[in-house]
Amino acid sequence: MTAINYPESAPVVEENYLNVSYDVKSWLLTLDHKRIGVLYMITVTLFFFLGGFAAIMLRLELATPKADLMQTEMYNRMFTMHGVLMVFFFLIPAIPSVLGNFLIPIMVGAKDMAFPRINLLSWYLYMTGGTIVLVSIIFGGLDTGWTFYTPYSSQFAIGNVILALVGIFINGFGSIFTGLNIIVTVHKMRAPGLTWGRLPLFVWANYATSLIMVLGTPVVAITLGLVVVERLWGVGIFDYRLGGDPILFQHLFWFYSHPAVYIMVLPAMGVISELIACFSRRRIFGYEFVAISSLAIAFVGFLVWGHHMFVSGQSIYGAMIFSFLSFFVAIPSAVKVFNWTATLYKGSIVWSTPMMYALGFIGLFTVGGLTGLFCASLGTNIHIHDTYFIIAHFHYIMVGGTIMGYLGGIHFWWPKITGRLYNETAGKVSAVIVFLGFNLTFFPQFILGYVGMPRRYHFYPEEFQLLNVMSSAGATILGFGYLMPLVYLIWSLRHGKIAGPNPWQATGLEWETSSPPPPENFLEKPVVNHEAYNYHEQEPTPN
Amino acid sequence: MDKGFRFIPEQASEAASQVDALTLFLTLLTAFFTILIAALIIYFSWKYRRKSEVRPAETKTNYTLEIAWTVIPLIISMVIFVWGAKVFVHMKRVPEGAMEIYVVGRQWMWKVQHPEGRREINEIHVPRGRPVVLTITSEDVIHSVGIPAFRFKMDAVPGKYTQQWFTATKTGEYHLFCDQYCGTQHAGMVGKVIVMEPGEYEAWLNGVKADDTPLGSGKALFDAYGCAVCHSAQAPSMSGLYGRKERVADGGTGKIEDVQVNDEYLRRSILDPNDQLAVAPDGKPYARGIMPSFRGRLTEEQLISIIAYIKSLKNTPAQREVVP
Amino acid sequence: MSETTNKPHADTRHAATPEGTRAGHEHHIVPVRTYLLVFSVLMVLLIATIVAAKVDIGGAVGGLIVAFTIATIKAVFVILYFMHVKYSSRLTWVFAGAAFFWLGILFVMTLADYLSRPHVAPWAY
Amino acid sequence: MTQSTASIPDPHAGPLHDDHAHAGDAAQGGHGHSHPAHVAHHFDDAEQQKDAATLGMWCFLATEVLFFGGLFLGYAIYRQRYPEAFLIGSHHLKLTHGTVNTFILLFSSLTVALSVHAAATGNRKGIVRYLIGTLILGFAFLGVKASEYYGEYQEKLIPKLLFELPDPAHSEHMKELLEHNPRVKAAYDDPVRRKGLEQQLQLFFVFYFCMTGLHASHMIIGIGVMSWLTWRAHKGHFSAEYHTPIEISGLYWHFVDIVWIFLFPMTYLLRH
Repeated sequence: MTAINYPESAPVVEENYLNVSYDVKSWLLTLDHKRIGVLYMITVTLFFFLGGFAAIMLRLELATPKADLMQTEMYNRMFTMHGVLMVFFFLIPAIPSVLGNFLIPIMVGAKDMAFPRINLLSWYLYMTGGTIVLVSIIFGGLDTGWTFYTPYSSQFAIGNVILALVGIFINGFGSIFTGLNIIVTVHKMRAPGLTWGRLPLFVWANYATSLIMVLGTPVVAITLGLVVVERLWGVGIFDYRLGGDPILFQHLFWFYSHPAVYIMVLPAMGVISELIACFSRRRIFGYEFVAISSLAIAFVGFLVWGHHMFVSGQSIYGAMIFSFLSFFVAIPSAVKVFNWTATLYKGSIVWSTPMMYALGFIGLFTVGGLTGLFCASLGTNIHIHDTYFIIAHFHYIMVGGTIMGYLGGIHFWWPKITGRLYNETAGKVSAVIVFLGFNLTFFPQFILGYVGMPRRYHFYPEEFQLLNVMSSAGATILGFGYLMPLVYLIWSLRHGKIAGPNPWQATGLEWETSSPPPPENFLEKPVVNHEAYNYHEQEPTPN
Repeated sequence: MDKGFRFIPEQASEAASQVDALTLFLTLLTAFFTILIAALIIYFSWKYRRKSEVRPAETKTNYTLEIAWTVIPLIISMVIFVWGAKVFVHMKRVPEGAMEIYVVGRQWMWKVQHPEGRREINEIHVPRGRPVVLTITSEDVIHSVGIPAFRFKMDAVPGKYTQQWFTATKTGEYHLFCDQYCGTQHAGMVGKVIVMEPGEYEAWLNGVKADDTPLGSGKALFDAYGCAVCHSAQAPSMSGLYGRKERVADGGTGKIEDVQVNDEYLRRSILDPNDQLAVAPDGKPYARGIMPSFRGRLTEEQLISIIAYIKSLKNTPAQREVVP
Repeated sequence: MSETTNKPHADTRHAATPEGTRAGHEHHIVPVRTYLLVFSVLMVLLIATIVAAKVDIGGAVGGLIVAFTIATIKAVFVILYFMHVKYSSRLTWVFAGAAFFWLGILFVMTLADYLSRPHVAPWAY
Repeated sequence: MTQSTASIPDPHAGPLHDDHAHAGDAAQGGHGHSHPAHVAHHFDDAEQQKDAATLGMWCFLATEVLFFGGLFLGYAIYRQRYPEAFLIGSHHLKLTHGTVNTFILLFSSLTVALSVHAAATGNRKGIVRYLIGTLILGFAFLGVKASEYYGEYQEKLIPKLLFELPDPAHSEHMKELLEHNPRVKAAYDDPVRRKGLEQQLQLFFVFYFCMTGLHASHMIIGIGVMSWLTWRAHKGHFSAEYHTPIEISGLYWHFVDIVWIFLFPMTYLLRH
């Protein structure tokens, strides 16, 4: 192998994607994937804090067993708002649309996504959907829960159900187009020499995610469309009184919404693979296995949705099949965790802010994944179904997994996106606060669920109070932990140190261009002639 | 009900210990792997912390390891699958001669009917030591019968019957929850499962123990039937109602008139709630069919007690109002 | 936009490509004769399916199998020839196949529940 | 920088090297090629642009398959559950209209295929001629569909809004079905089950209108796209080298045809 010299500083580039133009129009009509990624970053942050506000209100209310902070209708609207905003408008677009959009074309050495106009359209669909949902919330909201179970959502619920469903429907197409764009970009836009075996694992993970987006989202779109039709037209597609079947909705809904969990967590896994490799200064252990396990999760994830329906009156045989297949998601997930851990072995490890998020992710994802076994196993599923155990489990995956991954990724690529370094101490402190706050919030919920507290309860028996108080206390800490990065990252935009092209001495094409990158990403078309993560070829770097 | 803090709910059914055994196994497994991974992460990141003179080792694919940590989790998860499926099948296969109790969910109460015809609301009395199968359905949206102490849960799906069985092993009172979100008062759709000795259960089936005073038993009935769940948010409040003039709409013609709230009115409203519908503050009558008829479910004595209790309710400002 | 290249010179360049090879990125032009042939096959199949629907072939199940077999053949002809999949890269085959494979997952797994459920529908009658 | 190093033999250039036409020309790199006007700036060449567009369209069609798939699944489950009512439903659809429409759509697929052929051979007049043919056929399809909907409105088969269970005294189809199918007759003769039939038949028509309506909306979008292409072809925007829009819009049109190829037997032809 040829020795590779990583320059201390890349040639100074005067023009970058941020300073080519400043007017509003050049942002709102931009076709540059980097700018679209930044637009997404701003808007998902907005939705995250709106959803987070709802979460804090819920936790405050649940600090006491009685209904005292708000009325029950309000509480129900609040948890629906929390679920809808977080799932559809933060977790699903967070990593693919922000980091994926910004990084994938650069990582594959392309000038842009394959379809820049469709990319912009995705953001507008997302914003249209989001605005419609916000309007539906401002004008009274809805209380169906983000799962929209029929016949409650189609016949009984009052509130702006139709409006919210239309918003989610439109947003769904934004998600589909993002997925389509990523797939085509990865297939067709790779730089010379960049074979599949050399792709960064972040690209692999987002590719797998995009397959789910393209193949799953249309099913939930048509399903929610049918709920709209039923509400508008008064026909009985899911209404038993008119011959419909409410369980059919659950099948169609979970066909997408279970794989949607992998839409959320797979890209985070991709981020973690990048961070672990960079801050251990080693090629990721078992690269092929980590790459293929992403595709395996995406595929097997489509075969397991029935475990959301073990107590719904599904047939026993159906339940058996779905339970059996559910365990097969555990295998590729376990493979990833073991490979990440093995990467640390004999590495050269730095506890930087992104690395702290990454290591936190591994721990929390391990707990989240293993508690998934309780949900996949028929015997235990019955007892914990629809209790706080489930809440705790999926928050370990979605918050402990996706949000840790997202924050880790934002901290890792922030210098690339903005050209500035943030305050490392502040970053580390907030990572620790997030980790501790998270565990205090959600660990008690495992016990709470096992002793029987059902989800979506506004008031509850007194004996559950202690655990709820712990959880609420944790939530305030967690909320604080999430606000900190908002502050110091924004502060860094003006006051942070200039990052230079490669502040982490990382490998990957995105680090071979300037920070922020030029409008077309590279001044010269890159050619790749080595595998990803060739850290062992670097000269040892001082701490 | 034990109000203390606990890690697992009481084991009050025959299935509970089976579920808990599997849970214990899974918990130990989770703890083992979590601690293993955490320990490795901490150890590695201390042992291999960055030192400027050390070059990290080149990564080589180790197929033995990869295969090992693919196959071992596979074996473990198949063990869990078989174990879980066994427990599940046991919970689903209703034994011969199980006593059948019907449970009907509706927004927001449980209506229960015993084989001998006795009905109750938000309470399920069951004998200890005898298999009981609950046949469950719903009148409106999907609910879910959840009894944590029995590790029991089954959805109440409108338009179809679902079944699951249990054998209670310990006398006492246990929580009955609605576990599937069903609308505004979902959290209020709770009740009790009361496990009695078989002899007591027989006696209970045959009669009701009256409380000492009409007022006391009236309050007890008002609570037990969950009246307050609706009559605080979705339906007119009972506070200060007695003796007032109330605006009502005729259930058939919709004609609106004012009536004096007296014993007779209250009695009619409990027995045939849909004949006259109270008018909400926004000028529209409350919806038909929300409140079930209590005809045949309350004895005359019980009716008198409830009316006595409603009479006693003075106007208190603590009542919540309906959200427009 | 270029407005000069409207002469059918491309025809001669590609006409020699043997039919049925997966030409990859080499562009392939299907002769008009093939299209007409495929269209006549589709017409025959259309008549066949109408005729089959008029007569009772093995009741509901038989009728279903016949109707869907014919429909599938029609769809395959459209996909292979009109949509040029026959002459396309392996990647196109994979994506065209994946769509139907995933549709299969949706159907098979859902029906696995429905068809193994003893269905008493009290609301039905 | 790695870009500057010479190309070394690629150990992974084996089977993984499937679809990427450019990985081989590593030595070339840079911006050495000419950029024709129709190639967007972020593509290397026309070939890559065309490949990307085609793959993008196939991805979109995969999405569409599952979009319709959800509806088809619902229809299949209710058809299996309520065979009598759905049989009545199928018999009340207008087979002649359906057959004519199938013919129209298959024919339009041929004209689209021929327009792509004309484009590939640089025959501008041919493109315009065949696309106009396609448009005429598309409108014909929608016309037939509309007249069918109108017929269903007249027969009071619009669920919820205007619906009556067909009466054998007025409906030939119903009379015939009751004579020949004892299961339908048994269901119809029982007053309680007849009430059920009425609801289930509405369910049939809900799905019928949703599926054909969604299909028709795809037709309308297709007609819009084809009109735009006709105009562009007329302006001479396409050539033998560049006609990707016609090709990928053709893929879409064929897909809409395929949906109908399945919709037709599902709804009209299951008559036993």
